[in-house]
Amino acid sequence: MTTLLNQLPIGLSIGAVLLLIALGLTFTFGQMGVINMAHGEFIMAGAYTAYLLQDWAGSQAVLVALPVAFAVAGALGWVLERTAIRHFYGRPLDTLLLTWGVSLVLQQAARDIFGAPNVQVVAPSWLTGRVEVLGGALPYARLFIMALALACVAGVWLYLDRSRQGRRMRAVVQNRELAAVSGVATGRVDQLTFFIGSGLAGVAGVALTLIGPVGPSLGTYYIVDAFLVVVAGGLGQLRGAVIAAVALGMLNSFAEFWTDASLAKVIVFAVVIGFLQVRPQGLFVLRSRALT
Amino acid sequence: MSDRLRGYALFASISLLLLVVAPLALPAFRLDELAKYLCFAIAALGIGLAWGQGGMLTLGQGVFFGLGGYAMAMYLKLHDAGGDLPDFMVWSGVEHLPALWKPFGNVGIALAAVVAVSVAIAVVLGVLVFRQRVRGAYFAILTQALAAAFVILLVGQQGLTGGTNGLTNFYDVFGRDPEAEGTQRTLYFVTAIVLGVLYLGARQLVKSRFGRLLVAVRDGEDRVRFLGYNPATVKTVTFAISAAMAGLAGALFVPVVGIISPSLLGVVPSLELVVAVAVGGRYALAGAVLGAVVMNYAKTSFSEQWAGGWLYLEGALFILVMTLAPKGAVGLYEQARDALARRRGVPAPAPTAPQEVAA
Amino acid sequence: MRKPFFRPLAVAALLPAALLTACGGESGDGANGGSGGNSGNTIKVGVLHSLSGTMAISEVTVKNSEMLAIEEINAKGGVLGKKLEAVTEDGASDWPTFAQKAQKLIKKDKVATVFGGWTSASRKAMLPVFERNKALLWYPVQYEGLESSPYIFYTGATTNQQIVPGLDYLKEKGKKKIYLVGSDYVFPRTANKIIKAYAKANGMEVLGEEYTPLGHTEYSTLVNKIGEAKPDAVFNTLNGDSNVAFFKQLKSAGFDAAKLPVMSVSIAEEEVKGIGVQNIAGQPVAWNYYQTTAGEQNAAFVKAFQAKHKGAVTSDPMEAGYNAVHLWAAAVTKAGSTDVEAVKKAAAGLSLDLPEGKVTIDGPTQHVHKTARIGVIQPDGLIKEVWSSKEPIKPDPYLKSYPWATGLS
Amino acid sequence: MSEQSLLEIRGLEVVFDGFKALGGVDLTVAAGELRFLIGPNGAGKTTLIDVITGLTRPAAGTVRFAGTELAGRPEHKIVRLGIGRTFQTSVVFEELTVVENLDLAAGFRRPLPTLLRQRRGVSDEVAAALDTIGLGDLADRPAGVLSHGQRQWLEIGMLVAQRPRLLLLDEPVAGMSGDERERTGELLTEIARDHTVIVVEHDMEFLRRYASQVTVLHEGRVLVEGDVAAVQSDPRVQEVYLGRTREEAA
Repeated sequence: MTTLLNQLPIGLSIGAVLLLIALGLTFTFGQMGVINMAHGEFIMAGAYTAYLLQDWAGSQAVLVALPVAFAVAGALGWVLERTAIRHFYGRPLDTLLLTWGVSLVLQQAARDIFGAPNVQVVAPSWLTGRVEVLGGALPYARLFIMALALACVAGVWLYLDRSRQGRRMRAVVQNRELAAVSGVATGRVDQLTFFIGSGLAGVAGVALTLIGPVGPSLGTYYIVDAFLVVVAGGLGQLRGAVIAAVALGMLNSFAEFWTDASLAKVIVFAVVIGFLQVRPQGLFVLRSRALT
Repeated sequence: MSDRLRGYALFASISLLLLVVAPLALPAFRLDELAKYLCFAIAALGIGLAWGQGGMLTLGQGVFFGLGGYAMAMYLKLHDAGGDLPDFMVWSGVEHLPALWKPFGNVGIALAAVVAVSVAIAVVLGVLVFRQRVRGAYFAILTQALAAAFVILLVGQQGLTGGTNGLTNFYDVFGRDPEAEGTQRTLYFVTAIVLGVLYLGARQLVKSRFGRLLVAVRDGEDRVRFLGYNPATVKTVTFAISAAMAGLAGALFVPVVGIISPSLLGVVPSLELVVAVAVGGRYALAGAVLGAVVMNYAKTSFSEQWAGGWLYLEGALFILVMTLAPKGAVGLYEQARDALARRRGVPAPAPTAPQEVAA
Repeated sequence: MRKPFFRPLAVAALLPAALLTACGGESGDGANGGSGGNSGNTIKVGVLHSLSGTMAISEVTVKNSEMLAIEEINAKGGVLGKKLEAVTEDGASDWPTFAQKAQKLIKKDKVATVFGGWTSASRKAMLPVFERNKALLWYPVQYEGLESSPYIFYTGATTNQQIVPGLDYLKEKGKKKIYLVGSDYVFPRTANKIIKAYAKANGMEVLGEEYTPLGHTEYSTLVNKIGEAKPDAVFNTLNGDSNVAFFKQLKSAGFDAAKLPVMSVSIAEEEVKGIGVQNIAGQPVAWNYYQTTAGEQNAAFVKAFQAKHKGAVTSDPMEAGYNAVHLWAAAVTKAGSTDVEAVKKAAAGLSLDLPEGKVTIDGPTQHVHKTARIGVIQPDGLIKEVWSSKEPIKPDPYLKSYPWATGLS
Repeated sequence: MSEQSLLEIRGLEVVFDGFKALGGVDLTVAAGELRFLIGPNGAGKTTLIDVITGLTRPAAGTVRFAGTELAGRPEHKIVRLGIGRTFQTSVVFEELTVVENLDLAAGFRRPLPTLLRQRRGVSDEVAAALDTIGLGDLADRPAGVLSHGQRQWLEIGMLVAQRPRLLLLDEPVAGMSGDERERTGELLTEIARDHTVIVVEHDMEFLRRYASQVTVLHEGRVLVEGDVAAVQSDPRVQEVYLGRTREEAA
């Protein structure tokens, strides 16, 4: 029974990982309708940033890397937006395929730059302990990821809700033409949106170095899960993403506890399909009268 | 009408090329490779129908390819085993033939299952998602997740499916040795003919009223409802047809290549099929066929020269096609043709610019 | 107005057909010449590994060591007075591709033999190709046994040379309760069947058996399950990147080598770097060779390899690939021909001094006699031998000489 | 209930996120009638049409068409019962030719095998519709090349080709030039001869010329109902419109 209880914090921590990897995606998807398949490779870029910073920052690289990775991945995203994606607005399926091409190139580039084998990122010593929760061990690394996920959500929320830039961003989401007419530079808003969404992927990448492999294939391990969260959460809704991530994390944790890891993945997929039967547009939907 | 005559003449000459010239000119082993590409072309044809014509971006076509392939492979395995357990079950510790396998001992049932199972799954999925008006990006992501889940399921049920190894080592393909050159030649002909027949069928479908309706659904699904049609039905039927094509492709692939395994069915192979269709030209069925053959040929020959480079090339090619020529090679060809016609002073036919339905 | 459907199709079919025709002309092979790669002044040999895709990480290193062996042989004048010419092909981490490339090597390039493969799946895919064409494959990686193809030589360990010694070691250390963790594919499942039979016969208890999909990275639930079961040791057959996630998460949950030994059979020197030495130091692994293995042959091998690949480590599969090339060359020399049947005959009982020590080919099974070695991962990332079987163990892929294993195959 | 009433709406309520778009609408349309639906922005005109055609679910009330309850039926089944509509922004299939658009609209009554065959020639109802809307010259051109007015006519033609018993037109002359309005008005009169039609319209000039029976909606309720003259002289209507646009209330 104690073990079963211990699945609760584990479910939360899986949810935090899911949230972290899906947050940037839900941001760009929701704000711009862009499905970025290269999101996984931006995560990878964040992880490699932490790896490179070790030479300079030593064992505190993870902490130092958070803002740097945000900037690095954000810059990558910005370049992608400027060079390609901006020609694709209103064609979400085409961006999906385009960014998949980008992800292939980035993966191979990582292989050529850093080599095919995984590299290691040493966690700072203050992240190596654990606390006892409900009779089980919850590593500090996991707590750190949860805190980071919370901080990112809070940051995004504050930004969208409280800053002027954020309000502009929401205006563009709700009515691009009207916003443009009202003097919002939509092009600049798009750049900024993509920068932030990709930057969040970089932050996720740094966090993932604490629990997973750091290698050229890193992105591919997370991308499908991230998409499931976005789909279940609803089109780019922050609330939806948070709830969906935690719910899927819990589901994953308990399903795996009672069955096994393979079956748990299949169960999660089945539940998402079933859920879309009830709520075809995910948890939260923006209402619209437009006839597509 | 001359266009039409010329069309038939071209189809006939291509048939000649594939059925007479290629078998004479190519060594057996290259012919076998071409047969493999043609299998992918059959699956790509289905994608061309579902995506190009119907607007359903299916990123899980590998699932149906796999269902067809496994149905065929299960029959071949049981046939080889001749009443005993297939070899992989022995080393997976399975003692009795699982109930799921039993019907596949019968060649008729197995061949029917190649199409029927794919169609059944596509119909169930189609009814579930299309009725709920799940579409666009949501549909794409769902089918992708389906491919991921399917592979995990296949790999996890090793005693039933052979796990990551898949099913391989067939000794007898309908009374012939699969490695013999004669068999490979026959298989090539069968594949080429199936592709030709399916192409003609798909083309007929596209030209029919149903095909027009499909394009209408792609460009304005909600509007179609107000014409008295249920778009969910139209989409489900089309999705099922494309699934059946993928199933057939998988079933042919098994004797041609001699193996079916989960590595052929996952997220990446499914996406690669879509890439091929996009590069060839998604709005024309011939573009799908062209793309599948050329991309797979390029992949093979490239990996013989510069292994890591293929990913760069595939990625870069794809980025270029999506940005500069979203209609693919066929689109470029049409552009060139129209430009040429303009220079000659002949008025070009009205431009047809399909627009994607926003999700 | 009718849209000309057929014209694009013409392009569709003409282009590849033309390309293929061009290729056909270049190879110029009609009937099977049967020269066995032995033509002109060189002997062609195939090297078929994944150079791209997920398996490239591991397989490229094996390819490199095989190329080193080929160079060494050429430097000494080649075989039968002819230089070896390697034809390298990419299996692309995709099993059907392995089958097709094998076919290409045999039929188009007419190689004398092929060195290649890593995963069991790639071997299973290639097996029918080699058997039907009566060609030779040298497979250099430890595997799950239960196979003995007349056209494959297995230079890696079979189960009784790696898994069983690993269990012997755990038993010797008094680890009675074990937990099994593996990736969800053939090798771990077969290995665990053997482990369970062994445990039953040796008074050990298997507390749990868990599989995770290949590429799985979320191990907190599994670690929780292990924590609950409280085993004395874990037997780990995870593959590839999953090992990194598993050891990181195991360590951060407080399980280190002192608290919970994890015996791994798929982690060699190459993998330790990616996992992070601090996460895995002190853990035992079971192999037949380490970079630190004593002996002149090995010192020379490591030196030669590192001269070509700076900072690289050598590992068991690499050494087995290196061995494969030398064993084949010795068999050809002995047979005086590259003819497959002659080479097979000459190879039976052939013995050679190689980096891991004396290696003898067992004629009936076409596996090799190998010394089992248990090593412990050191803080510098290398592996130190702490236990060995002293003598080379006779390969027994079907475990026929182990009473407890009856009924396994 | 009168014998010839085709559409009967009783106590219809629609709520969007707490906002009451329709608050208890009653409406009866007799067979053969040409009814105009007017009202200021946000009065609920389009919402009412959306409910009839199944696009929006009502919170309460009934919508009966020839004795059949419509609420809860999917859109395409309502169309099959004989109700057709157009949209404010015309949606025709740009990839398809004019004839193909019309043929598609006429098609849902055809048996399945016909659907799988290629179209040969032009069927009677399509020819008739093409004739009605006067786009015969453009029959084989893709609909994408049509002008705004032509698209609206094509939509009306598609509606006619459906052979519905009730037509719902949502602002058919919005954005049209004077000539185009004229042409649309004639089209409307012609169609109204043998169909029951409900028109949502803003344009008062158009209303005066072509309307007979008018229903005025205001803030989700029926304000006034009657013939054109009576409605125009009603002080409540003048108040509603005066508060907004001078010229429209003139």
